[in-house]
Amino acid sequence: MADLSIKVHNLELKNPVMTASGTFGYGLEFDDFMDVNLLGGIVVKGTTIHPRQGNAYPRMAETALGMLNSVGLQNKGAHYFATDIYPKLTKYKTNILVNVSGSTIEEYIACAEIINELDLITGIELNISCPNVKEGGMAFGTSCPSIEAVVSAVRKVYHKTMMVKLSPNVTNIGELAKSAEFSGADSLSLINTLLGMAIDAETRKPILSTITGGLSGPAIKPIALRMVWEVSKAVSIPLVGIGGIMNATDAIEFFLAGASAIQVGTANYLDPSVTIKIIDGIDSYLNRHKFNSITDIIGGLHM
Amino acid sequence: MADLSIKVHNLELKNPVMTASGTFGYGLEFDDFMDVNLLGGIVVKGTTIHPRQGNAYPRMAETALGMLNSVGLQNKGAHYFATDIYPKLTKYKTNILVNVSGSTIEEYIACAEIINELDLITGIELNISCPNVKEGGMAFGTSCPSIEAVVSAVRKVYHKTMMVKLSPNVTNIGELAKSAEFSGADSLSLINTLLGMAIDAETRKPILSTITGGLSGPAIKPIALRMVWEVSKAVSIPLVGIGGIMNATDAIEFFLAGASAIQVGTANYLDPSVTIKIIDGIDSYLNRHKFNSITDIIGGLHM
Amino acid sequence: MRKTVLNLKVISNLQLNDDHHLLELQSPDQLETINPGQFANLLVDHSPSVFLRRPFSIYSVDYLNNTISVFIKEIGDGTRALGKTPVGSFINTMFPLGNSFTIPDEPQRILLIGGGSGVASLMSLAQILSKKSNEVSILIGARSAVDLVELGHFSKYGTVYTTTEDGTLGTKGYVTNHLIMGDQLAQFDRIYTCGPEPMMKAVALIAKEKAIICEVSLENSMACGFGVCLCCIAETIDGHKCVCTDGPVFNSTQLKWQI
Amino acid sequence: MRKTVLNLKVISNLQLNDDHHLLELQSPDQLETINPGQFANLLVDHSPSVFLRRPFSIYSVDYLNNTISVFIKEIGDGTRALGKTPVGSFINTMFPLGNSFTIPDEPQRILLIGGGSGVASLMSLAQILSKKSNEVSILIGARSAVDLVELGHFSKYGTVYTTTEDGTLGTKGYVTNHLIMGDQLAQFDRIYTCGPEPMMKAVALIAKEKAIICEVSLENSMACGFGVCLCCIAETIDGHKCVCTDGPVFNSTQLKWQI
Ligand SMILES: Cc1cc2nc3c(=O)[nH]c(=O)nc-3n(C[C@H](O)[C@H](O)[C@H](O)COP(=O)(O)OP(=O)(O)OC[C@H]3O[C@@H](n4cnc5c(N)ncnc54)[C@H](O)[C@@H]3O)c2cc1C
Ligand SMILES: Cc1cc2nc3c(=O)[nH]c(=O)nc-3n(C[C@H](O)[C@H](O)[C@H](O)COP(=O)(O)OP(=O)(O)OC[C@H]3O[C@@H](n4cnc5c(N)ncnc54)[C@H](O)[C@@H]3O)c2cc1C
Ligand SMILES: Cc1cc2nc3c(=O)[nH]c(=O)nc-3n(C[C@H](O)[C@H](O)[C@H](O)COP(=O)(O)O)c2cc1C
Ligand SMILES: Cc1cc2nc3c(=O)[nH]c(=O)nc-3n(C[C@H](O)[C@H](O)[C@H](O)COP(=O)(O)O)c2cc1C
Ligand code: FES
Ligand code: FES
Repeated sequence: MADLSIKVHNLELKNPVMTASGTFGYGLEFDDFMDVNLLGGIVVKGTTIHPRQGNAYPRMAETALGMLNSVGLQNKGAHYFATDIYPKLTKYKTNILVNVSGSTIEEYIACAEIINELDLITGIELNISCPNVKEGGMAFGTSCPSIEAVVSAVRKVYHKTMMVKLSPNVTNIGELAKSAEFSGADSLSLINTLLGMAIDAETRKPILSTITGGLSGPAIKPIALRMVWEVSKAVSIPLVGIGGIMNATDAIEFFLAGASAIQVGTANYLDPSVTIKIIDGIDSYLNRHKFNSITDIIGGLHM
Repeated sequence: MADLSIKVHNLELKNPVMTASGTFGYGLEFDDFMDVNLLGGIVVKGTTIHPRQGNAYPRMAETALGMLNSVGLQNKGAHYFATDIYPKLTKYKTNILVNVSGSTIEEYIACAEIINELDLITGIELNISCPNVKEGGMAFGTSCPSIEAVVSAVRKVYHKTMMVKLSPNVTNIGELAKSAEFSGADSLSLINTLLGMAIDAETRKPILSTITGGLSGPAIKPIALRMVWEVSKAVSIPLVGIGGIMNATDAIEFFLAGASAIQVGTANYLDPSVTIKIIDGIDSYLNRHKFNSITDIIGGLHM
Repeated sequence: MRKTVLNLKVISNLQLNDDHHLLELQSPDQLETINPGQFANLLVDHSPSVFLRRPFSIYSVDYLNNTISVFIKEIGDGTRALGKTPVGSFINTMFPLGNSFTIPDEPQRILLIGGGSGVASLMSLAQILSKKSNEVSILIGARSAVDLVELGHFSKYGTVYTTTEDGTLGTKGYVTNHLIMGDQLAQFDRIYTCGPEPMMKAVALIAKEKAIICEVSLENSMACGFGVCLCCIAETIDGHKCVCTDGPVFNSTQLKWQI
Repeated sequence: MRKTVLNLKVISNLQLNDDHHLLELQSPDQLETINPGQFANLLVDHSPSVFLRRPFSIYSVDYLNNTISVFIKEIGDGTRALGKTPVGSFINTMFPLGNSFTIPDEPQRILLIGGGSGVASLMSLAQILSKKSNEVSILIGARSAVDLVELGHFSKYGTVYTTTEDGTLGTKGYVTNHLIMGDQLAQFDRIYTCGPEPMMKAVALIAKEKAIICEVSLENSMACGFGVCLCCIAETIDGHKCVCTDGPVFNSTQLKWQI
C-alpha cells in the first residue's frame, strides 16, 4: 500500500482522487453505489448566489467518446445550499468543495461569503470557466484582467482554500494561470469543458437548445493533459488535473504532467464507482513501479 | 443527382469535398485506391520555401477517437515541389491547392511566389496554424496583428485563390477570422489541429518526441463545428470546414453550420476512398431531403 | 431495491420482429422490489459510436429467476448493438432507476395507453395492477400490425384494444381515434400512458378535459440516469425536474406542456 | 499487386499459445504477387479504444485459395480484439503495403534471424528463398520455448537454430549469443532480420563487422501505412524515410542507428 495522501496547498487529501463539479451532484446520489468517504474530496455542483433554472431542454448531445452539455448552472442558490443541502453533507468525512460561479463579481463575492461560513466545506473551486451561461462564467476566465478582478475580489472574502478552475477555450492558458496565481489562487484546477457544438443533420437543427455547449469525456484528454503540462511550467501553485479521466492510467498521466490531484467527471456517469477503481489502480501502479508515495510521480515526466 | 458544384470565392469545385493537407500526400499515393479526379479539390502537403526534415521520431500517438501528430512540415521545399512533384500532378483534372507555410513572413512570401508560377495550382491554403513547428506556424495564427501581417504580405505576391487556414487554439476565432478577411483572404479553412499531448504511463515519457502535437479525428468534430459556426457569423467570405469528418453526415453538419466546402483529413488514413463515399452520401442526402443543390443547405441550420 | 450496477447475463434474446428485441437479463444477486415504471441504464460495449449508457424501461421482473426483461426497439447504434447481444454474454446494467407509476390503494378502473416502444413501461404495470384486482384496459397504438408484438402478454392482465396507423389491426388511426377515448373514457379512474410525446400530449389533454387522473412516462436524453448531470429535465409547473429521478413518471398536470 | 482495401474473410483463427494467433484471411478477388516483407494494415472494428489500423507482416500467401495469413501477438487492445475475431467474420484489410526483402538473382547462403513476432515477416521470405534454391538457415530467438510456435513451418525451408532467454530450448540467451553468430557467420552471403530493435541493432553491428549484407525489417507507429501521414519515419543517412513505403525493409547500412 503506497502513501496516496497529498496536500494541495493547505487542502489535505487522503488520496488524489476528487470528483468534478456537475458530475457528482452533492455526493448523496452516489451513496447507493459507493462509499463517498473513500475519496480524496468532492466538488459539488456549480453554485450561484441566486437560484438558476439553467438552460432549456435539450441540454445534452453525445459526441465521439465525449458529450456536450449545456446545463447552465442549474442550482437552487447558495442560501438553499447552506440551509438545505449542507446539513446532509456533514455526515461525510472527506473534503467537500463548493464550485462557486456568478454573472458579476458581486455575485461571486456574495456566494463565496455564504460558503465561507460553512465549517465543513474545506474550500471553494472558483468557476471562471463555465461555457454555458450567457453572462459571466467563461467570460471571466478568458482574459487576464478579468481573472485578476474576480480572483482577487473573492480572495478578500474567502479564507479557506481557493482553487481556481481554468477554461481551456483560450490562446495561452499559461498566462491566464499566472494571473490567477498572482491574484491569490491557492491552487488551479483544469480543464473545464471545451466549447463545442452538435447538429442533427436530419432535422437540420442544433441538438442543444443553446446551440453550443461544453465538451467533456475521453475526447478532450489530450488537450487537458497538454494544458496541465503547460500550466505546470508557468506557475508554482499546485494543480488539479481534469479532463477525460476514465481510469487509473489516465490519472497517472495527469500526475506525470504535473497535477497533484485529479478530478473525475463524465466517467462517473458511466460507472458511478469508477473513482474507487481509480484509487485502487493508482495504488497498484505505485506498488508495481516501486514508488512509496504519490508525490514521487507528480511532475515526474521523463524528457 | 443533385447539383454538388460550388464556388468558394473564385475557386470552382465540382463538389464540396476536398482533402486536408498532410493527410492526402500529393494525391498520387491514392491512385491505387480511387479516382482522385472525382474530388472537388485536393490540398497537398504543407510546403515551405526550404526543405524540412520535420521532427524526430515518434511523431504519432493514438488518442480516444483521434490522433496526435508532430510531423512538423516535413517536405522537400517549394523548388523541389515545382520541379519534381508538380509535373506529376498535371495529369489531374481537379483543383490542386498547395498548403504554404513558413517560419518568417519572408519565407511565406518566397514560397507563395514560387507556387504562383505554377499554372495548374488553382490556389494556396495559407497555413498559419501548424502547431508542430518551433518558429512561425501557429504563432502567426493566434494574434490579429500577426495574421494581418502575414496574410497581407502574401496577398501582395499571390494572385489566385488564397484560402487562409485558421488555428483552433485561440480564445476568439471570430476576431482572428475577421483579421484574415480584412487582410485579403479569399476564403478561410478551419480547423487545423488542436494542441494536445500524450503520455505513456508505463515508461513515464511523452509519446511524441516534441512532447505536444496536433489533435485530429472525430474527437475534435464538436469543436470544429462550433468554430465554423462562430466564424460564419463573423465574416462574409466562404468557409471550408475541417475536423473529424468521417462520413457524409459529418460533412452535412459542417455545411449546415456554414461551410461552403469541407476537407477530409484523418479519415483518409482509415479508408483511402472515404472521400468518394462522402460525395455519394452528400448526393443521397440532398436527394432524400429534396434539395436540388448543395447551396441549399449551406448555413441552413434552423434555430 | 437500491440502485446498483451489475453485470447481468443475457439468458434470452428474442427477436420479436425486424427491429424489436426482448432481452432477459439475469442478476447474480437476489432482486428486491422493482416498481412498474422504473428503468435500467445499459452500457453498450464494443461500439466506438456509443459512449453513454442507454435507458430502457424494465419490461418485466421475474423474482424467482432474478431476471429483468427489456424491450428494445432498434433506432440507432446503441439499440442495434444491444439487440445483437448474444445469449450468455453480459450487459453492465445500472438499475432500478427513476420513480414509478402510482398503484392505487383500492382497486380502480385503469386505462393504460401505450405507443411504440412506450408499451414497454406498461407491461409490469399491467401485471401488478391486475394482481391487485384493478380492472385494467390496455390501448395500444402502432404504425402497423407487425409492430404489435406484445399483445399476447398484455391480454393476460386486461382487455386489449388496438389502433394502427395503416389499419392492419384494430381501429385505423392514432390511439386518440379509438372509440374508448370518447364517451366511454369517463368510466376510468386513471390513465397511465407512455409513448411518443405527441401521443402523450394528446392523451393528457383529453384526460384533463374529462378530469381523469393521468400519469405519463417521459423519455429524455440522459447522460447519467441517476440525477447528477441535470441534463434530462422536464419543464414542470415547479420548474425544471429531472426525468431520471423525479420521473420518468409525472402526473400530467405537473407538466408545462399540459397547460 | 497494387494496394487495395478489401473485406477479407477469416477462414481460420489458430490460437498458437496464450497470446499468439494465426489468422488466415481470404480475398474475394484473385491475389496477385505479394512479396516477402510486405505487410497488411488491419481495421479493428467494435473497439472504442482502437482508432487507427494495425499493421502486420504478411506471414504467408496462398495463391490457390487467395488467402494471406497474419501472425498476431497480443500486446494491446487492437491485437487482442483481432486475435478474438471469429471464423466467418470479415476484417477490412489494406494490403499489400511496403517494400520487400531483396531476393538474390543467384542462389546464396542466407541467414534469417527473427525475434518475437518479428519472425512473421520471415516466413514467406524463407519459403521463397528456399524455392529459389538458396541455402537458408533460420535463427529464432524467443523468451521461452512456449513462444517458439512456428518452428515446424520454418524447418520446411531451411535449417532452424533457436535461442531462448530462459534456456528452455536451444542456446540460452539472445540470438547474438548463438554460436552461428561467431566465426561461422562468414559462411553467409546475406542476413535478413526482423525483431525487437535492440536485437536488430546488435545483429546489424555484427553483420557490418563481418561485411555481410544485412537487411532489417523495421516496425514503427503508423497512422496510414501508405506514405501520406509521414508519421512513421526512420532516420537514414539520406534523411527521414517512411517505414511504410521506403521500408519496412532497409539495408542496415542505410540506417543512422547503424553508424
Ligand atoms: C426512461 C426511458 C425509458 C426508455 N425505455 C425504452 C424501452 O423500453 N424500449 C426502447 O426501445 N426504448 C426506450 N427508451 C428509448 C431508448 O433509450 C433510446 O431509443 C435509445 O437510447 C437510443 O439509442 P441509440 O444509440 O440506438 O440511438 P441514438 O443513435 O442515440 O439515436 C438515434 C436517433 O434517435 C433519437 N433519440 C435517441 N434517444 C431518444 C429518446 N429517448 N427520445 C427521442 N429520440 C431519441 C436521436 O436523437 C437520434 O436521432 C427509453 C428512454 C428513456 C429515457
Ligand atoms: C510493418 C509492421 C509489421 C508488423 N508485423 C507484426 C506481426 O506480424 N505480428 C505482430 O504481432 N505484430 C506486428 N507488428 C506490430 C503490431 O502492429 C503492433 O503490435 C500492434 O499495432 C499493436 O496494437 P495494439 O492495439 O494491440 O497495441 P497498442 O495498444 O497500440 O500498444 C500497446 C503497447 O505496445 C506499444 N506498441 C504498439 N505498437 C508498437 C510497435 N509497432 N512497436 C513497438 N511498440 C509498440 C505501444 O506503445 C503500447 O505501449 C508490426 C508492426 C509494423 C509497423
Ligand atoms: C453535465 C456537466 C455539468 C457540469 N457542470 C459543471 C459546473 O457546474 N461547474 C464546473 O466548474 N464544471 C462543470 N462541469 C465540468 C466538469 O467539472 C469537468 O471540468 C469537465 O466535465 C471535464 O472533465 P471530464 O472530461 O472528466 O468530464 C460539468 C460537466 C458536465 C459534463
Ligand atoms: C499527420 C498530419 C499531418 C498534417 N499536416 C498538415 C500540414 O502540413 N498543413 C496543414 O495545414 N495541416 C496539416 N494537418 C492538419 C489537417 O489538414 C487537418 O486540418 C486536421 O487533421 C483536422 O482534420 P481531421 O480531423 O479531418 O484530420 C495535418 C494533420 C495530420 C493528422
Ligand atoms: S440523466 Fe443525469 S440527471 Fe437525469
Ligand atoms: S504510416 Fe503514414 S507515412 Fe507511413
